[in-house]
Parts: sequence; structure tokens; C-alpha cells
Amino acid sequence: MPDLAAFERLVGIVGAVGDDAVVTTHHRGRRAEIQVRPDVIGETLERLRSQGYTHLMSLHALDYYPDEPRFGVLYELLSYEHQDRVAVKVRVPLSAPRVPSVTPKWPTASFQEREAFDMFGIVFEGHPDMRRILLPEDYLGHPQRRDFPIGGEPILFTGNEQRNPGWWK
Amino acid sequence: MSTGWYLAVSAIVFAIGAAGVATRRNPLLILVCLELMLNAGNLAIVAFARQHGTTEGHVFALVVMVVAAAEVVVGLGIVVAMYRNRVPVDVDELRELHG
Amino acid sequence: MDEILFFVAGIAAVVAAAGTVFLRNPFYAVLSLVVHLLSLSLLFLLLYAPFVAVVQVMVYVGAVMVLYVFVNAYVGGGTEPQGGGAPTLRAFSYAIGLTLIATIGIAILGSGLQVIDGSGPENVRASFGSPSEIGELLLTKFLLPFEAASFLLLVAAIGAVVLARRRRGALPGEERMVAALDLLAPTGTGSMREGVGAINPTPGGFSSRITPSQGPSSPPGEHDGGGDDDGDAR
Amino acid sequence: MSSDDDKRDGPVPEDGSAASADREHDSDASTTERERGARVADETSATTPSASTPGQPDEGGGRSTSADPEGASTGAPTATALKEREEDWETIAKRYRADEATIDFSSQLGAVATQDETELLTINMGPHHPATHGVLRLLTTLEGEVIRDVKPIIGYLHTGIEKTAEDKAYWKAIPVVERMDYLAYYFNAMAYCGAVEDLLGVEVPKRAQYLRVIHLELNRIMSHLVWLGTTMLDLGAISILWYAFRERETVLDLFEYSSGQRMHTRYFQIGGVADDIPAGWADKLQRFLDEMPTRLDQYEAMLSKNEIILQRLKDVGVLDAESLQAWGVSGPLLRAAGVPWDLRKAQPYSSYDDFDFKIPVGTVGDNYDRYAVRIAEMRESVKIIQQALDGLPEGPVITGDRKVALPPRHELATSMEALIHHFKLVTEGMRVPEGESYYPIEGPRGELGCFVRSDGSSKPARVHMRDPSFVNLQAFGDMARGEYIADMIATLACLDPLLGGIDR
Amino acid sequence: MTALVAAPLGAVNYAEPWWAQLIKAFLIFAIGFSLVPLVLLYERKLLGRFQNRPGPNRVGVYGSMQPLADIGKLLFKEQFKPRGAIGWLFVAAPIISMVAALATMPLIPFSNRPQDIFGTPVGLYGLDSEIGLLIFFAFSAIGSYGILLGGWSSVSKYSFLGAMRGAAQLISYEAAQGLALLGVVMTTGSLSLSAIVDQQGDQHVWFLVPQIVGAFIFFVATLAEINRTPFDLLEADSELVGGFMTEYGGGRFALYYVAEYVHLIVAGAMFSTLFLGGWHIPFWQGAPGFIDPFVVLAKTLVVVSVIIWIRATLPRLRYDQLMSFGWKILLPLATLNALVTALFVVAPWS
Repeated sequence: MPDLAAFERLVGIVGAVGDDAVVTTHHRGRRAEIQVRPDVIGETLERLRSQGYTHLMSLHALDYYPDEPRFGVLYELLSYEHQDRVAVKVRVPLSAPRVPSVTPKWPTASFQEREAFDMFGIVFEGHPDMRRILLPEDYLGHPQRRDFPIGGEPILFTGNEQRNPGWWK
Repeated sequence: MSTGWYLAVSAIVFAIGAAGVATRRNPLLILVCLELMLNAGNLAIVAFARQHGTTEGHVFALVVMVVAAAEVVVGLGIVVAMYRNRVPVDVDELRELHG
Repeated sequence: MDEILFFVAGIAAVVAAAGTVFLRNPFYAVLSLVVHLLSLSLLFLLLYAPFVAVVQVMVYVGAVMVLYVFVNAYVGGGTEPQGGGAPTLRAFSYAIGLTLIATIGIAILGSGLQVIDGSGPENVRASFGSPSEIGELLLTKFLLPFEAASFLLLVAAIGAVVLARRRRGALPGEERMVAALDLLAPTGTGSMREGVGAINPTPGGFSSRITPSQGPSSPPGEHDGGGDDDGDAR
Repeated sequence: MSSDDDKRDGPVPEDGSAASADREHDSDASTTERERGARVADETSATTPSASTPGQPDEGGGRSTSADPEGASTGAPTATALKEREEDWETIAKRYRADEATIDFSSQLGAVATQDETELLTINMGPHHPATHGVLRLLTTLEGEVIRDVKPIIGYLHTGIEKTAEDKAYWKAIPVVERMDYLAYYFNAMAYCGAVEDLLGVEVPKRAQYLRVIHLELNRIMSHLVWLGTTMLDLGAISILWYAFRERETVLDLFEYSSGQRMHTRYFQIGGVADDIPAGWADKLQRFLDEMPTRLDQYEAMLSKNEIILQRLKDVGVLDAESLQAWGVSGPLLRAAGVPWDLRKAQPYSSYDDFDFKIPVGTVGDNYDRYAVRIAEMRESVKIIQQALDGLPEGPVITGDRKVALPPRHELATSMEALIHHFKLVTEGMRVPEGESYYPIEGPRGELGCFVRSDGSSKPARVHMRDPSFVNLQAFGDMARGEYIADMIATLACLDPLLGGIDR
Repeated sequence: MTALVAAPLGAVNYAEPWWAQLIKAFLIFAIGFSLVPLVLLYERKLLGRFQNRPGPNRVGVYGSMQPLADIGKLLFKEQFKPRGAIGWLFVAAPIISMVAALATMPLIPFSNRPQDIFGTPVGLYGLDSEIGLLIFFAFSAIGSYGILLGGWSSVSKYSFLGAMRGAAQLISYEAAQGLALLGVVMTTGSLSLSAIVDQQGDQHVWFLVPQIVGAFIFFVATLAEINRTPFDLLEADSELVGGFMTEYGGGRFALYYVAEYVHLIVAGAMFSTLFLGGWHIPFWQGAPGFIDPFVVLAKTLVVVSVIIWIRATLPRLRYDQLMSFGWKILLPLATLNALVTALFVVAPWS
């Protein structure tokens, strides 16, 4: 984690992207986090890359249900140079869960953005292949949302369907 | 067995091979039919060698086999090259060789 | 017994030859030729030509026909349209075949050749058709054809290589092989033997070893990336 | 809601080959769904919109109809919505059945296969294939024996562990996350416990940290041994599997001795480890440590001097460090390419800075380097364990914070407070202050990070594992393209993917 | 009868009555088939010892019934045929493999001393032809069809790849295999296997010593010919699942399986005949005639053990490495060996 001064500097650099680019920041314990507007995420990551944070180690989404904007997408950046990490977060609402994809610039995000789409339904615009990755292609819904129940999910198997139509009722 | 029987088999196979060369359109199969004709010749030669009790016929048959092998190698090379270069593998379609 | 075997092998040879010509699937035609060659080799055996018979199986069946099958499978020859082409041509070719049979039949039956009634000497000498006799003939009386045949084979082999050649190795300009000298080289030559055999990175000194990666100038696989399927990119 | 509905018509087939009948079919389906969506939206509250479909199943295979943003609107299924969903199931099932028959996998093959190449052959390696290390499916395009393109297709082992963990109390989620990467269970537990400890702010006692290091490194040896055996099995050397598993059994016996289980031990607790090591365990461990280097020498005598192995591994599957880093690859794969990045050194956790060890790196980044780096890592792990065992400090093995760790058994009989703590912990679990934490550690396959978000309750609001296998697999296509089939298998083996970790 | 079978194949030493030939034919197949489970068990046990495990030890005493259980299980399984497979070829391919493997078995000479059976001298071999070596090659050439057709008729991509690999590998290693034996043939001056063994007895030295290069090439090429590690590319279970026999199961798979072990036994016996002096025991000239077959079997066992040892040790070669090894190393080496041997046979300096 960068110390407070370095973090302030980073926030300043990111904030220069545009007005209100930085929504909020968080710097406590082991964690330093910059929350930015979704539309500037690509530019933000590029600026951080130029500051030495060259590795996108993890991209994951989370659901702040019932808060709005509900979804968060986290980009965990790592710097080999400074040997520390900084996280970037964007929040998107349920009504428009769209985030610009960073896959063209950071190829490692490809699978992880697809997973976030698969589990949360967050669409990464500009991703070359925005499809489900872990779940079956005909799966309904996005199961890692907080309001998606555990269990009670009828599972459609080919054999069951043919042998016993409507078995799930 | 009389040598005539062997010659009869040889003649029939030769004729079948000749008909095949004329009817087939796949170059690979034309080669195969050529093999038939060569082998028919071989059979006649070996039968005559038995008739005369000399081994020269066997030598001739072996040389024919070598020639056939050489022919096959080149022929198959041409077939593969045709296939690679998207030339239709059908001799009737081969207009390019007509000049 | 000889007669039985002759008729079995002879009929098999003729039927297989007919199959070679009339089967529509090229693969089956080639297989039919294999059966034909095997029955021919049986006929050779009956004619006291063991060496020729075995060489027939070894060279023809074992090598040449495998090559045929190989190329056939490679070219993937579908069933060729038997009915296609000019019907007159087809009729003409069958006529040629029949005429040939007739001509040869007349030649054989009407030639008055005395030999075709006999079957040669009853007891051939022990060395008849043995490898040693054939070898002696090849290297004395037939030396010139022998050498010519070997030269022909060489030319054919080179020709085939040239004809069927294309880019080598896995990728253009890349060829991997087991070179004879590689076998003599000490173990681990040319690789990271020194890097791992003597493990000596600078412990803790990362910043000295690592130059900060500026990120890929052209991200590998933006569109043909290993993981992502390019449904949209097409 | 309605604005989204308007966009539903978006993914009409862009492909010129799509028949007009297909277009009609698409628009029909979306029309009915739009109407239904509107009706549901009327009936249910605004936060629980339509339980409609996320689009049709892919008809062209590759076209991303399921990228439909409408999928985003699947909300809480109320009774009505569930009923709607059931109705949907029938239509979906029918349509799926119809589509299944028309799936054209060639369109998933990307650019290569669509070229006018008649010599290309597509092979579906897996999910049932002896060399895909589980249920990985590789859609492979071959030209002769040469790989022209390969697409990993995953998800066959998806078990929803991240979702399951959200429904467990913090300390009950440990065995759940342990089961993801089933060869690195200590690492999974360590990452998760580390993240939760980070949120709680508890200090782990030194002895517990050392015990953790010992078990982690034993686990690393075990994981690399399995890798060694299976990789060499893929190369055709069958015996080495048994030799590697002999040592692995020893490690597993040690695990069983210390924690009662051979695999998925749940030995690590939040705040420490479950129990102190039993008497005699150190002696057994010492025996193993004495033996292991000679065993490694034996492996190397069998493998590193084997000309065929060298021919098969050298200069195969090469990918330079920049590409690897762009793909997010970490761990031995990256180190084999010459980047000495190891979190144990770079960002030491759990007292790793107390130990003297080295980071083996390669130079070329081929399969041989990957092999050699892992062998060397096992040697280094032995060294670390030796140091940890020698310097094992006395003291408690779990934090004394009664809000986090269970009180000792004997206190229950004497202390009312201990009893209350025990009761609260067992019935409800610990409460973790609100916050988020990402805790990366160096797993045997690379950076294993655990992200935990706490909303202040006794259950984690989000547990995410950044599994190295999942990320590393993305680089596989670049590694394997242009190789022979046999080399692709070797490269996959040297990538060391673990399907339990990939699919989670 | 003798004229029918033996005479066209070259001179024979003993004219045997037809009943002796029939009994011999029966015995050869009986012994051949009963050797297969023994070698199967031996391989599994030996591999087990190499790999620190006991090997099969549940069925019968020390697992002695394990191969029977294996084969029995296979025979009782469903005769599965994939949809789209070319039926009769699919059935015929393993039979071709089996026949070609078994047909080489009578060529192995166990002794040239006729055993007196009810007053009739009977040679301890199935067929001692003047061109025995050539017949051996002819039948191993036919054996490649079993693999080729099996792979092709399965209509499976894995099988197809395996069959293509197999065909290419078999015909390319056959050349090196044949050339490697030229030295032996030239020294003996005969293609008869018993003559080759006799020559080793007369010279009091096994061909392994003067023909060490030829022996090495023949051994390696034989490994490739019988699809053993490190040349088991056409099975290559980690790459092609099962190669040409991916789609085979049950009895048909058992045919392939047994044919593989017949090949193994024949390869061992052939190597001991050609290079290890056949039935000759060093430094013991007056050995009684009845132990000759056991000497051959013992030498075969040694060669088979070495092949199993190699399987336990070596990984698999890659396809291109295999081909270039065959064409670029083994073949030139074999040619060179033939040339040098020819020089010594002709000996123009003496």
C-alpha cells in the first residue's frame, strides 16, 4: 500500500482525468482504494500504469445490495517497482450495469470480465467476446447477485427433460 | 497347373486394369489400375519363368516392381501437390495441362 | 491341392482386380488392390517363385500400398461420380477392355504356343528362384538394369520430395529435429542450466533485477487471444 | 426498464449467413419477452424486475446474444417472478433443444478456422481426455499435427463456492474455500484467513505463523510433486508418477498427523491454527526434510539427464515475460521466464521475511525452465521448512482475542465469560467490521488472492478468489499455437492448471 | 503336403509327415497364446517393482490370474461399434493385426536338432524357410494394415491421427530394421533363421558382438515396430487418448492387446535368434538337445525384460523427433553398418 503522501499524489493524477473523476478514496489498514466514475476507468488505469502500477492482478465484481449504485467492479493493481498495490473501484447501478472494458489494454482482464458478467450481469462494453464463461450458455440470471437465492434452482438436464418433461414443477 | 491358366488370369487382370485406366477419373485410381496392369504382366513373366525353368523372369519381375514403385512415388507426389494447390482431383477437369 | 489353391488365388485375384476398377469409394478400391496383390503373391508361390512372392508382399503390400492408403486418407477422396463424364467415353473404354480380352484370348488360344499346355519341368532344381540365384543374376547378367532401376528409384524419390514439399516444421522458418550432435552435447546445454542449476538470483533485490514493465505495446491476442473466443471479432 | 427493453433487439445476427428465418425467430422471441417483461414490471416492485431470459442461447455459437444487457435485470425472484421463470423454462428448454442440434462449433474457432483452409482439422480435446488435468475442454484446430488455434473452454467443474461462502459464517467458510484448488488447500485457507484477519485487525501469534509457513511449504511441495508426476505421465514417463506420489503420501501423512485429515484439513483458523502440532510430529517432519533433497536428486537423475525429456521440454511453449505479464500470469510460469517476482519476498506475509531462501528463475521461459524452476522451488521449500522448524517459537497457536478464536476447552468449565464467547462464536460466529480486503499470497501456481467484503454481519458479503490457474490459462493459447499436439499437451501440463481452481 | 507348404518357400532340412506338421502348427499357436498372459503378468509385475508397488496381487496367488481376469473382462464386455464406423473393416482390422502377429511365430527356430518323436525326426520350428527373414518382414508389413484400417474405419479423429502416425512410423522404421540385418545376412550368407543361429554357433561368438551397431538399430527399430515406449506414439494415451484403438472395446480391443504382446514375444525371440545366438549356450558345447527351446525362451525373457525396463524409464518421443530419428540417424547408421560389414565379408585386403 502506498503511504498517504504517495496515495494523495496518485489521487491527484487520477483526478486530473476529468471533473469529478474521483468519486471517493479510501486509505486504511492495508488497503488503498480509489473510486472513479465508470466512464473514466480506462484512462485511470492507464495513468496508474504510467506511475508504475503495471500489473492488473485481479478484476472482480461485487454486489452492494441493497445499496445503490449496486455493483462495484474492483481492479487490483500491482507495481513491481514499488512493490505495493492500489485498488481502483467503479460503482454502477442496477439499471445500467455497464462498464467500459479494459481487455484491449489489459489482456488479463478477458476471463475475469467475462466471469464478472457471468456472475453479476455487468456488461463490459468493448470486450471482444462478452459471453458467459463458467455457467452454461443458457443459464438464467446472474447467481452471485445478493438477491439471487441459494438453492431452489431447477437444473435442466437433457436426460431429465426428455424422459420426464416438466419434472421441475 | 498348366501355364495357360496363369496366362488366362494374367490376361483378364490386364484387361480389367486397362478398362479401369480408361474409366476412372480420379488420378489416384488411375495409378491403382496401372498397378493392376503391371502386376498382370509380372504374373505372366513369372509363369513363363516357371515354364522354362530359368530365373531371369524373376529378375524381370523384380525390376518391374521397382519401376512400379518409382511410378507410384512420383504419381502420388503429383496427386498430393494437386490437392495442395486446389487443383480438382479429377483428370477430366484438368484443363491446365492441356496448354 | 495345387489346383485348389490356384483357383482360390486366381479367382480372388480376378475378383479383387474387378473390385479395384468398379468400387466407387477410392479407399475400398485401394484395399481391393491389396487383396489382389496378396493373391498374386500366392500365385507366385505356386509358381516356385518364393522370393518374388515375399518381395511382392514386403514392397508392394507393405510399402507401396500403405502409401496409397495414406494418400487416399489424406486427400480424402470422396466417392467419385461414377456416372459422370461422357457416357460414350465410358462405353468406349469398356469396349477397349473387352477387345483386349478377346485379343489376348485369341493370341493365347490361337497362337499354337506349345508351352501353354505344359507346366514346365515337374521338379524344379532346389535353387530355382532362391535369393542367391536371383542376386547372382542381378549382379552379373542384369547389372545394367539393376543399376538403372536403382537410379530410377533415386530420381523418383527426389521428385516426390520436390513435388510434395511445402513449408517445413511447425511454423515457417522453424524446423526442429534431433541432430546427431545434440546427442553428444552435455546435458542442459543451451538452456537455463546455469540459471537453475546454480540458483543465484539476487535475493530480495527485486528493484535491481526488474525493469518496470511498461505494459505490452501490442497486447498479445487482442483479437485472437488464447482465452477469448472471437465471436464478435469476425 | 423499458429503455433496456428497447435494446433487446440489439443482437440480431450480424452474420450474413444467418437466414432470414432466424431473424424472424429472434425478433418474435424478443417481442414476447418484452411484453412479458413489461407485465412483470407492472406486477412486481421496481427492484424486482423481470425474471426474463438473458437472451437466447447462442445460435451461432460465437455470437454473443447473451451479452444482452437485459440479463442485468434479473432481480429478486418473487413468487410471481418465479412462476414466470417456470413458464420460461419450458420455452427455453424447447428452444435450447432446437438450438443444440444446430450449434456450429466451427464458428467458435475464431479467425483461423474461418479461413479457406481445407486441411484444418478441429478436435475437441476434453472434457474427457486423459491429459487435460480434469474437465478442461480444448477446442483445437490442427493442421496435420500442428496446432493452429486452441481455445480453452471451462466451467464444467463450477461449484459456486464463492456464492456458497456468502451463506456461511466466517469461520465456516474456510472448508468451503479450501475445496477450490484441491491441491493447494492450505493456500486457499491462508488467503481467506489472511483477508479476514486483515479486516478484523487481529495479530496472529508467531508460533502460528511459523506453523502456517511449515504447512504452506509442505503443501507447495505436495502440489509440485503432483504436478511433476502428472506432467511426466503426459510425456510418457510413467514411473515418475509413482515416485512423486510416494513422497506426496509422506506429506499427506504429515498433514493427517497434525490436523486429522489428509486433504482439506481446515487446519488454519482465523487468528491462527486449529491446534498445536502433536508430539513426535517434528521428528517425522525432520525425517521427511532429510529425505526430500536426495529424492529430488533422484528425480533429477532420472529426468534432467534424460535426453528425450530435454528434447521434449526445451524450447517448447516459449512465451516471453512481457506477454506473460500482460496475460496476468504469475508464479513459477513467470519466474521461468526470468522475472523473480515472488510475493513471499516482495510482500512478505506470515513471517516469510524471517527465512532465508532464494527465488529460482529461468532464462528462456520454455517448458524446461518451468520444470526446473518447480524442482528448484521444492528444494527452497525444504530449506524454508527446515528453518521454520528449527526456529519454531514457543507460545500460543491462536490469537487470544476471544471475539475471534474459541476459548480453550478447559476454560469452559471455569469461566462464564469463556462459555458465553464459545456460545456466541459457535452459534452466530464472529462479527467482522465493515470493510474490504484483498489478501494475496504466493500459491504454488501463482498469486492466489482472496477478496473479502464484510458488511458488518457475521457472514461475508462477498468472497472472491483470484485463482492463479484461472488467470494463467488465458496465456495458454499463445503458448501452444504453432506447437505439435504432443507439445501442446506438455505445455498444458507445465502450465499446471487446476480445474478446481479455474472453475471454482 | 510337404511340397505344398515347404518346397515353394525354399529348401527344408527335414521332410516331415503331415501329422507332425499339424501337431506343430497346433502347438505353436497353443504355446504362443499361453505365453501372452504370462508376459502380460510379467510386465505388470515388473513394472510394479520398478515403480515401488507390488503390481497385481489380488486375483489368484500373487496375482497370477490377473491377465486371465483382464482378458476375460474384455471378452465379456459389450461389442461396441461407434455409429458411422465402417462395420466390416472395423471388425476385420484387429483380426488382421492378430493374424499378422501370430503368423511370424512359426518362424522362430527353437532348435535345429530334430527331436525323435515316435521314431520320426521332427524339427523344433514351425517353418525353416530359406527366406525366413523376408517372411518375417512381409508379415510385419501386413500388420501395419491392422492399425491403419482400425484407425480409419473408426471414423474418429483421434483414431485417424493415430493411424496416420502408425502407418508413417511403421513403414519408415521398417527400412532401418531391414538394413540393420544386412550385416547379419551378409556374414551368414543366408536368409534362413536357423542358418543364422548355426553360424553363430560355428563362429563361437554371438552376432551381438561383431554386429553391435546392427543389433542396436534392430532393437530400436523393433521397439518402433511393435509400438513400445518410447515409440508408442500411435497409442499415445496422453495425446490421442488411445490412438488407433480409441474406439475399440471389449473383445476387439482384446485382440489388439493380445496382438501387441505376441509382437513383443516375437520381437524378443527374433532378437535372441539373430543376435543372441539362439539356442547356443556360451562355453557349453555339449548341451543336450531338449534344453534348446528353454534356452531360446530364457533369452527371449531377457530381451522382453529390457523392453519393459525401457518402458518404465523413458518418456515418449514427439512425432517429428521420431521420424527424423528414424530417417536421419538410424537409416544412415544402418547403411554404414552394412557397408562396413560388406568390406569385412569381402575382405579385399586378404
